[in-house]
Amino acid sequence: MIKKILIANRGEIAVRIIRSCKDMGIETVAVYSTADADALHVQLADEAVCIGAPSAKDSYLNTNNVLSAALLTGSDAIHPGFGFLSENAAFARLVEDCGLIFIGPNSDVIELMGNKINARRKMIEAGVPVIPGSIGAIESIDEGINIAKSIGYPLMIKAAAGGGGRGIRIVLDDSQFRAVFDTLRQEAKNNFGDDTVYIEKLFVDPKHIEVQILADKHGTVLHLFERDCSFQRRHQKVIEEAPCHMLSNEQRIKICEDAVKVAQAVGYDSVGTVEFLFDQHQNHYFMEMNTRIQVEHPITEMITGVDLIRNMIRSAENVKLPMSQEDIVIRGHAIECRINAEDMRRDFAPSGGKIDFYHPPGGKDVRIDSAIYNGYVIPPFYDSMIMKLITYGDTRLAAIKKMRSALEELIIDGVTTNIEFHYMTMHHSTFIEGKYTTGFAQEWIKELKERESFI
Amino acid sequence: MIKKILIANRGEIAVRIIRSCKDMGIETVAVYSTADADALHVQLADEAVCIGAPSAKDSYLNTNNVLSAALLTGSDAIHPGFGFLSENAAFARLVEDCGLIFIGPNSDVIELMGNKINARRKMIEAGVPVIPGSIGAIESIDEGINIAKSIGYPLMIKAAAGGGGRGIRIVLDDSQFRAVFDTLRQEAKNNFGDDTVYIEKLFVDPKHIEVQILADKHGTVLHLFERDCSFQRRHQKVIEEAPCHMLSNEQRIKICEDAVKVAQAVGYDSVGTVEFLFDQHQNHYFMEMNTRIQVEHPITEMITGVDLIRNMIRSAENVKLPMSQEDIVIRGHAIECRINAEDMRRDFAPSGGKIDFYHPPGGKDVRIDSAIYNGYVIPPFYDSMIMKLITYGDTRLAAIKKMRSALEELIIDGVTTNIEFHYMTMHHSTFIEGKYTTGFAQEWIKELKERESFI
Amino acid sequence: MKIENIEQIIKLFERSTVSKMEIESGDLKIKLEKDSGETGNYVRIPNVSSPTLVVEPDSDTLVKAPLVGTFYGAVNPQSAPFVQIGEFVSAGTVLCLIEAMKVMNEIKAPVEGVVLEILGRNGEMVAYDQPLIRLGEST
Amino acid sequence: MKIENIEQIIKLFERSTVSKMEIESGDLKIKLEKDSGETGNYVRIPNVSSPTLVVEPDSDTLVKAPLVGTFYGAVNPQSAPFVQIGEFVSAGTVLCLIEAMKVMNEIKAPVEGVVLEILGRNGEMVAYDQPLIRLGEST
Repeated sequence: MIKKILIANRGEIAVRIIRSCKDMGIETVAVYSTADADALHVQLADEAVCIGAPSAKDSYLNTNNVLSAALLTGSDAIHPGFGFLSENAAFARLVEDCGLIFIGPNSDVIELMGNKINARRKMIEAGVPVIPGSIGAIESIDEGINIAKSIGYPLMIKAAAGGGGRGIRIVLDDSQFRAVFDTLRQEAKNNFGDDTVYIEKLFVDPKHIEVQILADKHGTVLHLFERDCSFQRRHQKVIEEAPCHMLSNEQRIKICEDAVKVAQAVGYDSVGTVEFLFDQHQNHYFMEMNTRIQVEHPITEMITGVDLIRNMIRSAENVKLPMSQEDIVIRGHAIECRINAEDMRRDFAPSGGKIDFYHPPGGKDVRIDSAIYNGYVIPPFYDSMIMKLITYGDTRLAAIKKMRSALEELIIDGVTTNIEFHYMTMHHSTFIEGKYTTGFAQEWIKELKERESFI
Repeated sequence: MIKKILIANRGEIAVRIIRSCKDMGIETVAVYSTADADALHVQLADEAVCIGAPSAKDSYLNTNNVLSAALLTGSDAIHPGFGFLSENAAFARLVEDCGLIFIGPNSDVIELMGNKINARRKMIEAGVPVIPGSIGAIESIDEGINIAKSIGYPLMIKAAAGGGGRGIRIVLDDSQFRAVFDTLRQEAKNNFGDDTVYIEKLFVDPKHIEVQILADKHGTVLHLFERDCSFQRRHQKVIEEAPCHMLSNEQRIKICEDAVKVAQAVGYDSVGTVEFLFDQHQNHYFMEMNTRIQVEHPITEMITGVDLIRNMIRSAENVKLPMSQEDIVIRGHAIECRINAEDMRRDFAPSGGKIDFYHPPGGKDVRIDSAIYNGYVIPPFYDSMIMKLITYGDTRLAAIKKMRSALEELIIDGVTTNIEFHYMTMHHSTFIEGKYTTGFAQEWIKELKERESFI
Repeated sequence: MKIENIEQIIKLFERSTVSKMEIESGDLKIKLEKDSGETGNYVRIPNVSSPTLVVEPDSDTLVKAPLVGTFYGAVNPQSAPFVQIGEFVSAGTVLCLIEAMKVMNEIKAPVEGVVLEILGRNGEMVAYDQPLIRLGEST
Repeated sequence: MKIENIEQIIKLFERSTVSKMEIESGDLKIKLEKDSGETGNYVRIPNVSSPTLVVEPDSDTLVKAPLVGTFYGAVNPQSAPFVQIGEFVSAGTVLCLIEAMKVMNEIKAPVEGVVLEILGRNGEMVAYDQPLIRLGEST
């Protein structure tokens, strides 16, 4: 059994993990950069070790310092959170080589799913629908144009080692294809050290739907239903909700069963997420699998009641999942707004500073996952997300109304945030309808700019 | 339909009511004394009216000013919260005479249940077990001593118009009975304007169990299961939990059905609570009914998912309850700690002051109902309760563990609070066992004093 | 002496109005000092005395509403107002009415003086303690 | 009194509104003082330049840990320590070892100087930026 966990992360996810550890009677070790000496996760953990200079590569990505801290504090396991080292197969192996438990899936799955072409091929084998495109890598322009003919434009050329919106080119015709192909390969080589590229059809205005997977090391793979993450600005999720309002129950079952099929096909054994595109003809296509806990996991916890971090830890301990698929039921609806320290009037540029006054909302059906406090200084080195505001309701509309009043109550003074943007979004008819697709947020921002709501 | 509600209260319950009103699209009017100009409920309501000087009798109990404020702001209804005017039948009638809706039960029920002798008599008629004692008022010492013979000592002489631990004398034998009888009657006359007294048997170390009732004006009476409120200091509840850990399912059904019988017998038509004693022989006896929303209602909301304030408002609007008894199911366990601004080292004396630093806990399964904020000055005129910290868990132990870590995270600097007392209690074996009775808190405080944990 | 104890001592010192403190106990010695100049009023004591009459620094008298109701400057819309700006009134003169629960309450001048300002608005609600009329010195 | 305790006391002092503090306990004496006219620096810009070498106001040099690991003042328990208090060392002299991931990392003197203090403890963990050795001017 795990007695002590080192949390190789910072901010609200580190705090989130510490909370479940406390519930489970597991000791915690926080790590921090010199810029994070006053951070909340450092205060809440049982121990804390400084692991480097502010820049993430010197601290939170410094594998040696993280591992030394784990070994020297007598930790049994490392939880990577999300970002940083969480999807680094080499790190996961190193953790295991040190005799520690990596709280996440086995390193082979991380590696397999990290290469988008291999993941696609595996899914085709497993009989899960993938986005139409090339089966494997495209070696030449001619080969690519041939495939383009069969699937049709518009399409995307994507770097196999990319992800999160990076290493992608959209092309509308053959001439554009010819124009960008070599550049993208060179770019991929420079950025990811791998110039492999492949082709995927580009869908216009799809829904981004993802299914939460929970699996153990004894072959059990469960789904915890889906989240609708279509509200994105530049491929970054801003608002998420669970379940997806647009799915019929039949479609929900189909997508969730395909997600389980994906996880089973690769021997998945932890918490993870399978992302799908859902097009206007109600078809879904596998996009990728995130082999880690995700930012938006609380909305799934709200509608299912399942503690994902607890089960992730238990699963890493080799414990069998204590529930079966029938035990997992959707109750109500949950929404998450990512509160970012950013200035929507300056194209959402990150804005640091000191929080002079902080007043979080409270009461029924409100959950706050955050690592800020009164007087906290947001360091300029990391993510601008400073709070996840989560609301729940019996119905989707009730959750929206609760979010409105929670946003009204929330006060964060001293730094510029996107609270107002969320508040306006919660009153937008397209959002309220729930049919919005991945293009909506950008259009809505454009609309706000045009009517000069950004003063 | 109600469009605007005046909330004739302050503090966290006023904030709580405002929150449900916002969810329902109902406008809110806050009222406040001059000492509460900076209070949170004043900030959150749509409108706010100053109704008098700091002393409650000049403001929150000033019927004329409250009613004038309601009428002049165009409110349709008044929610009295708890305390202040909430169980004042004359006020409820006055509200109705002004053409406004009183959000609570009809004034006849308030009046009936306000007189403890009449309530007892009614319950005996309805076939609900009451605490052994006199059927009606005791007019003379001799009459009393006769009844004492039949039920046995120890017993209590109680003022019919008392309540909440006031107007009670415990007597152990005939001589004590003779000694206190006339004094108590005089005291009752002075304090409540009514010298009627009655007798009840005194139980040694019972559980205080209460059942949440939700009823409408169309004859539907539902119960939302029970709460265990046995953790009391000087008849004041300090910690509450739901459900009661000690009850078998059979006993739970019996108590809850008796509570429904009580509410049906008096034509109850709103939210209310039926209080029972549960003795060491597993028998339960009706004590009294509180004809209002209670402080500890959130723990019932946590285990049932039902919003009590929303349903209380809808019920006052003459709407039929949207659920039936089968829809109400217990899920998990919830605990509430009342965080009071009081100094346990000075015998829990109230302590005001300015909150220099406030940091509430967050995350999964934590609910905070409060009206404080950073820099808030606690006025010395009102209740010392400044926060209700509520935690939830799949099991009772999980809820206790969550409460511990929530108490660890909670910081209220600048004023003295009972946070530490709660924290110690959450580690006490008797509390953890869950078998504690109404005598436990006092003994535990004595124990703490003796081992000088209060320094 | 544990760190927590030192912390408690610092807190006690901070909360107090004391500006310098020295403690010796056994082999421990602590000396604390606050910046002078900084006052930071600790507990704001709400005013519990009668709030209907407030004497302003410049010796003006502000008559405030003693109850919640509707303000009237005249008996009815057709009548002349009770008082006008610039008018001298003696103590006890009716200045305005506040209607509450269908009862008209006369608000009288607590002192003599010249009417400087009429702050209540005809037919509108006044809250408790809301300024109604300002009286100045009768020079 | 351990370093951590002093660190805690400094933090307590920093967070408090106290402007001067002296603590004596046993043979330890701490005196802390804040700049008056202290404005409350708004954004603390963390030092991103090389943190292993910090020049103290009194021109002492504090050698800090450049990585997380186990501190060793000697090659093995039987050997003589690399340096001793009072010893003069030239720039580049090995001062101590930090073992991390089974690799021994030599920590060298960045400047010449006299060893004033050895702050790392044999066989114990040092975190990044933790003070190891203080070098003084070679007068």
